[in-house]
Amino acid sequence: MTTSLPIQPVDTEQAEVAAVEAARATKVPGWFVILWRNRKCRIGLVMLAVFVFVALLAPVLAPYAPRDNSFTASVGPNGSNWLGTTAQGEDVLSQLVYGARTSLLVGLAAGTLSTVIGLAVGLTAGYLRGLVDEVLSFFINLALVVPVLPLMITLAAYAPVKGLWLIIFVISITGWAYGARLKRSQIITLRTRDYITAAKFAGDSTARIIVREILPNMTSLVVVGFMGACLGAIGGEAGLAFLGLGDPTTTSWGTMLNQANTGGAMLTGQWAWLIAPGVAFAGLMTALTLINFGVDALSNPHLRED
Amino acid sequence: MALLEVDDLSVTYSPRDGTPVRAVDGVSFEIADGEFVGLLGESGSGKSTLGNAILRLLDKPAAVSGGSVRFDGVAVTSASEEEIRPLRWAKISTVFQSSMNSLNPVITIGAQFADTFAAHGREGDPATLLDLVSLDADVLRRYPHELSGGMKQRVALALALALEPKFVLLDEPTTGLDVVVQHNILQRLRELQSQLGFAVLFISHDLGTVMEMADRVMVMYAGELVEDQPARAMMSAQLHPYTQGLLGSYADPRATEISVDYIPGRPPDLSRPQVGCRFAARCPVAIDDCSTQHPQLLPAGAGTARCLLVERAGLVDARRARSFVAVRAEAPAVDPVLTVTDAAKEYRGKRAVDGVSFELRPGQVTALVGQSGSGKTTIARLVTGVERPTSGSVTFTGGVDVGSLRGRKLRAYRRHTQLVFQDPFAALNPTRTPAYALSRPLQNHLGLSKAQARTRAGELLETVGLHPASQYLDKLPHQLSGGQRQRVVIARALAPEPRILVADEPISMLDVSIRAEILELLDNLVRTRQLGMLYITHDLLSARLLADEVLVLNEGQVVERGRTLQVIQNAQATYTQELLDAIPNPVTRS
Amino acid sequence: MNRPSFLRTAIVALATTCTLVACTGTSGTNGSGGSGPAAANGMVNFLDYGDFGGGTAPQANYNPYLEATRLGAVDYVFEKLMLYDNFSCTPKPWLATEYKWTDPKTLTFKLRDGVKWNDGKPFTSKDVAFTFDLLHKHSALDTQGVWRYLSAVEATDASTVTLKFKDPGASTFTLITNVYIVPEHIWSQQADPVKFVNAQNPVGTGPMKVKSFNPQQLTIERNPDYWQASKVQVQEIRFHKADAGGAVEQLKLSRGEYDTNAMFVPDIKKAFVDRDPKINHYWYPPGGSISVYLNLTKAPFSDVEFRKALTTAFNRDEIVTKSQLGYVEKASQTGLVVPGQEKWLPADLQDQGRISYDAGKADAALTAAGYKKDAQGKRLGKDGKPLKFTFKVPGSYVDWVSAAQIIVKDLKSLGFDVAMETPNPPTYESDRAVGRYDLLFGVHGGSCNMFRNFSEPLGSDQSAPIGQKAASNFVRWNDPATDKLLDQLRLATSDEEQKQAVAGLTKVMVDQVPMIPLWYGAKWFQYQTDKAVGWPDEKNPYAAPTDNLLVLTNLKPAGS
Amino acid sequence: MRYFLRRAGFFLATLWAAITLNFLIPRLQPGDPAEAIVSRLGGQSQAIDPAQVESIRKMLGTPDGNLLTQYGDYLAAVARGDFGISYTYFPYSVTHMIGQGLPWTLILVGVTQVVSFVAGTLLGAWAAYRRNSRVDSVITLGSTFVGTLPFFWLALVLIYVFAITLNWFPTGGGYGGGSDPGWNWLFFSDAFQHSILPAVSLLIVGPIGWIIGMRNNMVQTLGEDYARLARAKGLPRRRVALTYGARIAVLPNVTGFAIALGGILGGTVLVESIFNYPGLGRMMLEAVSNRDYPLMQALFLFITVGVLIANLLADLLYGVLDPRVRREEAG
Repeated sequence: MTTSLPIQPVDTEQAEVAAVEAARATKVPGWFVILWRNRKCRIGLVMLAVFVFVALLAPVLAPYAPRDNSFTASVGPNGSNWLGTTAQGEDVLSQLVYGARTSLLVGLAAGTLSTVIGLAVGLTAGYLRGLVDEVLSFFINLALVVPVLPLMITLAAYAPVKGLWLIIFVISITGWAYGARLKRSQIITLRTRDYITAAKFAGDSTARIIVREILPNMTSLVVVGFMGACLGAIGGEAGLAFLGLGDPTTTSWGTMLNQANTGGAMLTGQWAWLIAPGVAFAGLMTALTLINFGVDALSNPHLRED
Repeated sequence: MALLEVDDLSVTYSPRDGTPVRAVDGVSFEIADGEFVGLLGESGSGKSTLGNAILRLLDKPAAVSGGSVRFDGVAVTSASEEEIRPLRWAKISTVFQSSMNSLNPVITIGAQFADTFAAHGREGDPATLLDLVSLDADVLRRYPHELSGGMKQRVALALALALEPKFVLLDEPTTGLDVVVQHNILQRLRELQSQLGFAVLFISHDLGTVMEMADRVMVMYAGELVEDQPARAMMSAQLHPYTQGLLGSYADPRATEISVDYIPGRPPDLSRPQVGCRFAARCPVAIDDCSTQHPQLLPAGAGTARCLLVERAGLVDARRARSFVAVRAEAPAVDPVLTVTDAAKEYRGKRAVDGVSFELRPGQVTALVGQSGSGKTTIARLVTGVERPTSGSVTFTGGVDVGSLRGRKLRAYRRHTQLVFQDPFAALNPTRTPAYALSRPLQNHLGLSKAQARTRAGELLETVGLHPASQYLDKLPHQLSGGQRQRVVIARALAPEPRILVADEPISMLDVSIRAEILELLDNLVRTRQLGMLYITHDLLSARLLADEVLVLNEGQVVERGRTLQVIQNAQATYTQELLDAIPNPVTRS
Repeated sequence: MNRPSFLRTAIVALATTCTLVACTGTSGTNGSGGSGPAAANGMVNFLDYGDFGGGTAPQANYNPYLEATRLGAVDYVFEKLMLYDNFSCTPKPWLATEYKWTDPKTLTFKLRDGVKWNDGKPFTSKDVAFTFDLLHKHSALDTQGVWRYLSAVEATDASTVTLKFKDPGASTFTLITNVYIVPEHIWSQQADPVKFVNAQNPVGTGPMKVKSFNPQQLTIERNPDYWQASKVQVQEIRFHKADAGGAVEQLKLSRGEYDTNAMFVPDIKKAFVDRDPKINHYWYPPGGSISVYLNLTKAPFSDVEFRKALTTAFNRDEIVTKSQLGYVEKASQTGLVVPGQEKWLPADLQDQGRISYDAGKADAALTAAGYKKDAQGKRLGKDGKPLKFTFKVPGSYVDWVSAAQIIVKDLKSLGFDVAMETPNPPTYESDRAVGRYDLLFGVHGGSCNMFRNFSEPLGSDQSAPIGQKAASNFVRWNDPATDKLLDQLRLATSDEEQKQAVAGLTKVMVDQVPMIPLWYGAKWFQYQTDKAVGWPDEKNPYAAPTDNLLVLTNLKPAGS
Repeated sequence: MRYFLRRAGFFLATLWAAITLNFLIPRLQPGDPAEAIVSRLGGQSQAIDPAQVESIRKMLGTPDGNLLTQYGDYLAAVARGDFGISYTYFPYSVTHMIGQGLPWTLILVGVTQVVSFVAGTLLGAWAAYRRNSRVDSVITLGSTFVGTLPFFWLALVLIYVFAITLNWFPTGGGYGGGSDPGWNWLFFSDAFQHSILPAVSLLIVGPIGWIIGMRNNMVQTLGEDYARLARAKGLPRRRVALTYGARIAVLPNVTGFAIALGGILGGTVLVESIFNYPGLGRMMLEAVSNRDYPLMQALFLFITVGVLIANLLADLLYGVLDPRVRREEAG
């Protein structure tokens, strides 16, 4: 039933070795060292660091509170509001700065959550096989064919509460399947490795085998999956917020765009209000994509630059 | 002018974030029309890189860094791709190492012939070509995945001959195939070569095969040619100590007393600058100068050799420097530790194993010999309790029915039955150190503390010859050579102090020069620790070296069994005969 | 093919298309040409109106009773017995020239002579009687719920219709007159009038006929045989599909592509009026009151002193200017919409019942009522525990959220521990209906039917126990005196009686504060005066902007 | 055979799951569609008229019986192809409404996605063919950057620049009010002109995934032994790239296309709502926000079934394109 996905389990062991080795020398996580060595990836990491920095220090960096609406509404960039103000009289720049928090939080939380779900489902299905696998695979495939955005819209629109965590939840439960599938196929190739057999003969328990023998050989896949999930989550949040399904009380780039769109930014010619969230968003996505390049190359030796 | 002239060719791998490695270093040789030349070398010796350089198929990051290749008067290394193209296949063709993957999976065999002809504006009859390699014409309509490995390799061979080339480069053409199939294909190749008269460069790590096939043999070590002699001459007198060591690893299993050589150590790291003889570190007869002076490839014997000693003394004798002598005294009659009685195993109605009976006795080795699919591995699974026999029984000492063990009891049983795997690269978790790998069975089965386990792991490493253990405990598997890894695997198997060792092809993935070394280790361990060992192999020679008793398996059934020497000297079953014939035997070839 | 050249090609191709087919973007339907061709017959040639309803993919539907899905043309095709000016709440004779209560339970309408259906057939009292019977038979069509009160409708003679009520019916007059009258000779043919879309040339008495329809544009044209055709000086009205406001619609408005529209525009002055202050205008008359609903079944909200104290706690001016962009007026505590309904106000009321923000006063009143602050400044309940409650607001109502933020801020400054929750609208509505809240917003009043205005939010029959769905009395105001006043209002037969009852109800609102009105929802209305003049505005509020026929019959070509 | 039974089984099971989910969603929701309709009609600032709510509730009708009977009725109705009457477009049936939106989405999405796929695959193949050249870096880096732009934002910027500032194109809609939908040239040219901006915004982002996917696949296939052997055979470089590289590398993209279809159809919700395009995506959003359950359910089902069928077709196509029909699960 899984004939159709273009997923080839890539043997990532080679990469893991390099990662483990790199880690031993520097006491930082090995995958990080590997990523850092890749030029594209390094640029991405630096960009990401900037976003993280901005997000963490938002209260310090932002000139005003994001919801402080004490300014003249709907004015273009000027001395006190560098990017102008919203129709509600809020400072666009401050919203932009605080928006980084939301995007990163969503990316991190939804990325983690969907990675965890994907890992749990994928590992269970792949390691146990049999009926469990059949059932879980069915759900994986189901989740893959169900059109995600309509589902997200439905869930987000009909959930009893609005809020960032709802969005995170919705994104996670609609976005785990691809990762689960990749992980499942990877564990299927890994579980028949001789060293797994050896671990069984060494008397290790199944849980220990999964955690200590298999997982370390999947870190790059997990990292790739996590980055992919982050990208999807950040994009999903922006999309939902843009459609007005987000939480209007949280400041995110998506809600900014939504409010810029409905608040007449085009009408009043406030290009900065319209452009800035998009550019910030694209910047964060570029950072993550560049990092993903490195991670991809890490797990797929064919893609290494030479 | 020779057909192929390789002059001082060097190939360097320059990865973007790594030190450059000179994989081929100043290699020069010629091949004449119709000549069948063997190129022998261990993995990493640069032989395949050399082949790719000749074919001009080097991909980044590898590139020719010096010297030239001329083929039929065309400077292969410097010509443009368009100048080379008419040469390709029409004059120089090839068969790659992995037949599994060298055919386009999405077009038919016929189409692959057709586009070959089309690319050169030629016409030909693929059916005749297939006939040459004993394949039916209906193969043309089929896709590669519908063919067996042997058939694919035959197709690849037929394809290589499609345009009647003057030269065929064969890069390990039969690796991964069953011995008997391998044997047949090579026979056919040899016949075709003498019939059609093309020249061959035959690249292989298997000295026996090369010796048997080639007119002339070149030996490569660490990127350099170290010896180049006519096969016959080489057989009787190997010049380089390395060649001598390699040849020493062959023996006639039928001999009453046999011994095989091995060359301890591993090839040098080519990413570092090389001084002196590259083989010096492993050479049993090296002198002081060897580590400082780099020898040249100079005429010697019937060809050339690269050795200071040969240079100075004309001949060296490095043979029997390190060898494993199999002396099989009549095994004492002791009680078996495991008894397999009339065991059978069915998968989906197909009998993988049928009516097999044998015993494993302490201090003795029982060998299961057969090709893939013969049921050897299934028997191993029965013995280790992974599978339960469909009928018959597997009984461990004390009347334990292995097939019925589950859960904790199975775990307890596994303490006594440990595995040595075929591929040392897959048998160790790439992210775990030997210290970890060894401490697991120690902690789980013997209940040692973490610190005790570590001490013990060190002792075990010493036992398997990894000395000093402290150097190896915290290395990662990829930092170890194949032989070292296999020693770690063996150490891990010994850790819980098992009664039974099941070794599934433990040497088949290792370089020829060190196989005997591992066999010797296993032999020692079995005898001194009184282990009952099940040795699974396709190779009668190694069975002859190690085993007290041998069972020859074919399609799940034992076709012949008995004392090893008796079975081999006195093979009754045709299948055993075939296996014996398939052993390349340069020593006994006359 | 590389990207830049591809893009270039595409752009060139697109530009070419633009010259071949007139670009819709530039071919604005307005331009300056409004008065030119119109002059021929002394009429406005056509007017561009905004949306015509029916969702994003409208389907032809001129069944006037399918309020959810019918298209905007019905208001121009079908007429009613009387038309209300919904600003000042005065009825104007329309299909009926006069009405009379022969007794409190009997109402007769005298119908206008010479009215014809637009297919040429005469309009008679039978059509009116048929219409009411139709609503009786098909309650799904009775959107006013008139048959809750009616007992029979008869055509007494060709031009007289008599309606009989179960109870004295004066309070239902606005409902009765609000029924669209349909032709018997068409509608009696329909097997299922509920599913009748009336798509082909809908027959009505109105000033306009449907000319053409596609999902993007609905065009109606002047009915030359209209009974007051001389007052209709617009030849054609073109409605344009617009989807839920949106920036693009605002842009079109600001570009002058609409002669009139009704949508929310942020910063209307900058975006619209300033583009051409001579012709671009807007008027946002007030609608229903938006109030803070307090859950009266819970302490401390059940305490009238507490509620009264809160009336000065909210900075209504800040809400009006900040969250409502200054488009609205702050609301009167009476529940009436002032100044439109000022005639109903009791005379002695200060500033028409508008209450000013005075945090100090609120603080003092709370303390006096027994809600003291502790040392940390936390407001305590009568039980001495800190008061803690939530304020719910639908997350997607951006302006409400912003108003709620101001309210929460004001409450916090008084020492309350208030948290804002933002559920989605359906959850919000459901929570409100079953009483699962502390504080939230509610809307009430604003219609010309005083009985509805007060009975819906305050009548005990509109309430329900907590946990069950209340019809409209979401605060669960349960007061016999109020019910008595409502009954009085419902059964009143004279204006004076009605006024008395309303005065009593406003007193309940002011003295007992069942809810705290904050501001009046605005009715959006933008218009241009380059083609037509005579739109209602602040200076001449002859009708609410939504009173389409009153507006249409007042329009004249510009410059005339 | 077994393979097809499995596929069919999966198809039916997924269909059942989607239908059941559809059945449950409205029944798990708070609130009353009739109230939703009334509050939408009046806007948030108008008091709800209980009489109006009552009449609309009567108009829409309420399902009979307990949940199980309702479920049975629902399944039967779906089997008959009867999706009921839309709340938003009463009394028009859901089927009628889908018929209205389908051609728009089909043409806009169909054309742009096929073009994206073809263009993306070609560009990716080109990049792989010229690996590590400037062409390669321009294509890969360019598509990386463009791929990160939020697609709806891009659409907004396009509107801002080309429709509002330059006034070259209409700001939205499927066609102008002046032309009548039908088989006439005026309408087609009008519809074409309206489709340009939505199409462009889809086309800018659309090919990115295919470019990257194709490039990476083809870099891989070109490194395989069969491609090297083809080079050794003296096949022209282009032919190697086509038959031995692209031909095999495109296979995962084909199935990827089917998988991606779900996401693409989802994406049309965004583009159609930004451009007010009269397709299914916008209808979906409208149905969701109006609590138009019959329409929403049918659309959701329709999209899911569409994706399922596309998957099935892709599987069949894969069978044609790739002779290595996998007999057992490949993982």
